[in-house]
Amino acid sequence: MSDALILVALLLVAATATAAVAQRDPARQALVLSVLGVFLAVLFTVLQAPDVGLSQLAVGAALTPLLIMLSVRKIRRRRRDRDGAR
Amino acid sequence: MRRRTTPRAVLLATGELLLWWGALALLWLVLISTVDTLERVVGAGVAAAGALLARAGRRAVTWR
Amino acid sequence: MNGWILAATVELGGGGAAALWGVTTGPTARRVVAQNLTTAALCPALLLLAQGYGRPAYVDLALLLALLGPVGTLVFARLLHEDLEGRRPSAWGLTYAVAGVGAAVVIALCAVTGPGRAMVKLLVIGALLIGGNLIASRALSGGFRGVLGG
Amino acid sequence: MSRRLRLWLLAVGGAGLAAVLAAACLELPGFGGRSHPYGTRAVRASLARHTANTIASVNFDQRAYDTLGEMSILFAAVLGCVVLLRQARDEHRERPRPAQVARPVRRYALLVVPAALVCGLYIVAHGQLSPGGGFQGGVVAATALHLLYLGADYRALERVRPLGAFEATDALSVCAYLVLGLAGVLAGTAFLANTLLPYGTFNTLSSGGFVPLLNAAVGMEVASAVVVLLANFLDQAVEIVEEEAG
Repeated sequence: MSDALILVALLLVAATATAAVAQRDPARQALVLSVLGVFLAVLFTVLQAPDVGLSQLAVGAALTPLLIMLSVRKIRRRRRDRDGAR
Repeated sequence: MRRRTTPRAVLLATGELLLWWGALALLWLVLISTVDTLERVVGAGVAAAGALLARAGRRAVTWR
Repeated sequence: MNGWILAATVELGGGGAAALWGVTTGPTARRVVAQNLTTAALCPALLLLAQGYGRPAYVDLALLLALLGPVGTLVFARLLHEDLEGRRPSAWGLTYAVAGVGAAVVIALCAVTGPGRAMVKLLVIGALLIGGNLIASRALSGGFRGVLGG
Repeated sequence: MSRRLRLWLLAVGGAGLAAVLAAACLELPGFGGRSHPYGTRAVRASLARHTANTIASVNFDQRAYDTLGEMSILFAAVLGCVVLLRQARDEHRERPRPAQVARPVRRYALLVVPAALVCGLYIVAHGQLSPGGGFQGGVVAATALHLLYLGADYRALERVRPLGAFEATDALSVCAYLVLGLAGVLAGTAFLANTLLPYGTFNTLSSGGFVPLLNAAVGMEVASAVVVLLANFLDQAVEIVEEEAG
């Protein structure tokens, strides 16, 4: 039974990680990445490593998306300002 | 921009802080597993920090 | 063999696969909604796992997800609101269905736990999860319309 | 360096890594066996020092020196970010515009900010008892603060965030970790040796000797480091703009 659970969690993580790499747009990548963070946390819990799961959850749920999206916003704004200046 | 502190304002501020402190101390008691004196002391301190942050946050948002 | 773990497996497999499908395909508006529902779908799975393994300490993971999952969605709602303009991404039927599953799981676990502080903790997690999700859905469907630049 | 040479270098390095990994794999114990030599010893050591969470005991007692390294990596990384993201000469600051956020979202943010702070501090304080610890709790507490940006605007966040104090706390908590380590040296044992304080009653907040104190130091360090890091990102994303036609 627990083998099936580990299998499901592993498959989800592998599929989501592949999908995150395959995305081209950084904003969409951040979306997939935040979902990947939650799946990873579940995988760590299933493997009886709740400490690592908590770290993953704390970093992956809100902090990483915020950092990525702030960088995306800065770049977009810069591009818009440049286009506006021309 | 300093507001004049009237007794009424002080009373309101104290009430808000106490309300938050009570709610957050209850939250702490819910989170922990075993209750002893040190837990209560630490919880009271943490709840006080949370209450101060709650009031600071509310004032920062509504004050324009 | 443990009924709780079986339920968690079903929840993880079903909810996870649906979330993965939603977040990797379609327009950005739909992906954001799928990201929001991932939290709501997987937090009950974490609660079920904690019960299935018989380790109350694992409940902290669900608590953290219930707290931070909606915050993550707010990040996207705020910083992507230009992309979402005029789209009003929402799936209220699905949102309420997932919230109902979460509520059912929390109630079932409360019934097993029995009255006490552990039960109140479960209820707090449930309230944070469902409230956070509804607010995050609200934020996605036009909660940040007055936000310009900042 | 030509492209060909770089590829060769990559191939040599990759082959070396593969050989080392393969050699290590051959020496591994069988998967899923019953013998866990390191695990048994770590659990025994953590129980001897009355630390309920073995992971905390490994992180802050048996391998506290490694944690010092990780902590300084975070410190150095945040320092690097502060230097890289500073306001350059051809940039100026604009006042962030106030934002009109829907009322339920704002109320949710105001309610959850203190609750998340309490949860974060709970995870820091109970690091030696239940899953969690300084890093996890510190990140949660720092994230809580930024709900004010998400639920209101950047000016609201700036009002409750004395950045200088957070920068000072960041440095001070790294020093606190070092001082706690040096206390062992002064007392005649070893650097970061957990022998000074009584180990306390098992499964209570004061158990584990130095572990809760080191946890608190790491928690403060991580929380203020994350706040400083996000402050620099937010400044760049919201306030700092380049001068036109430089």
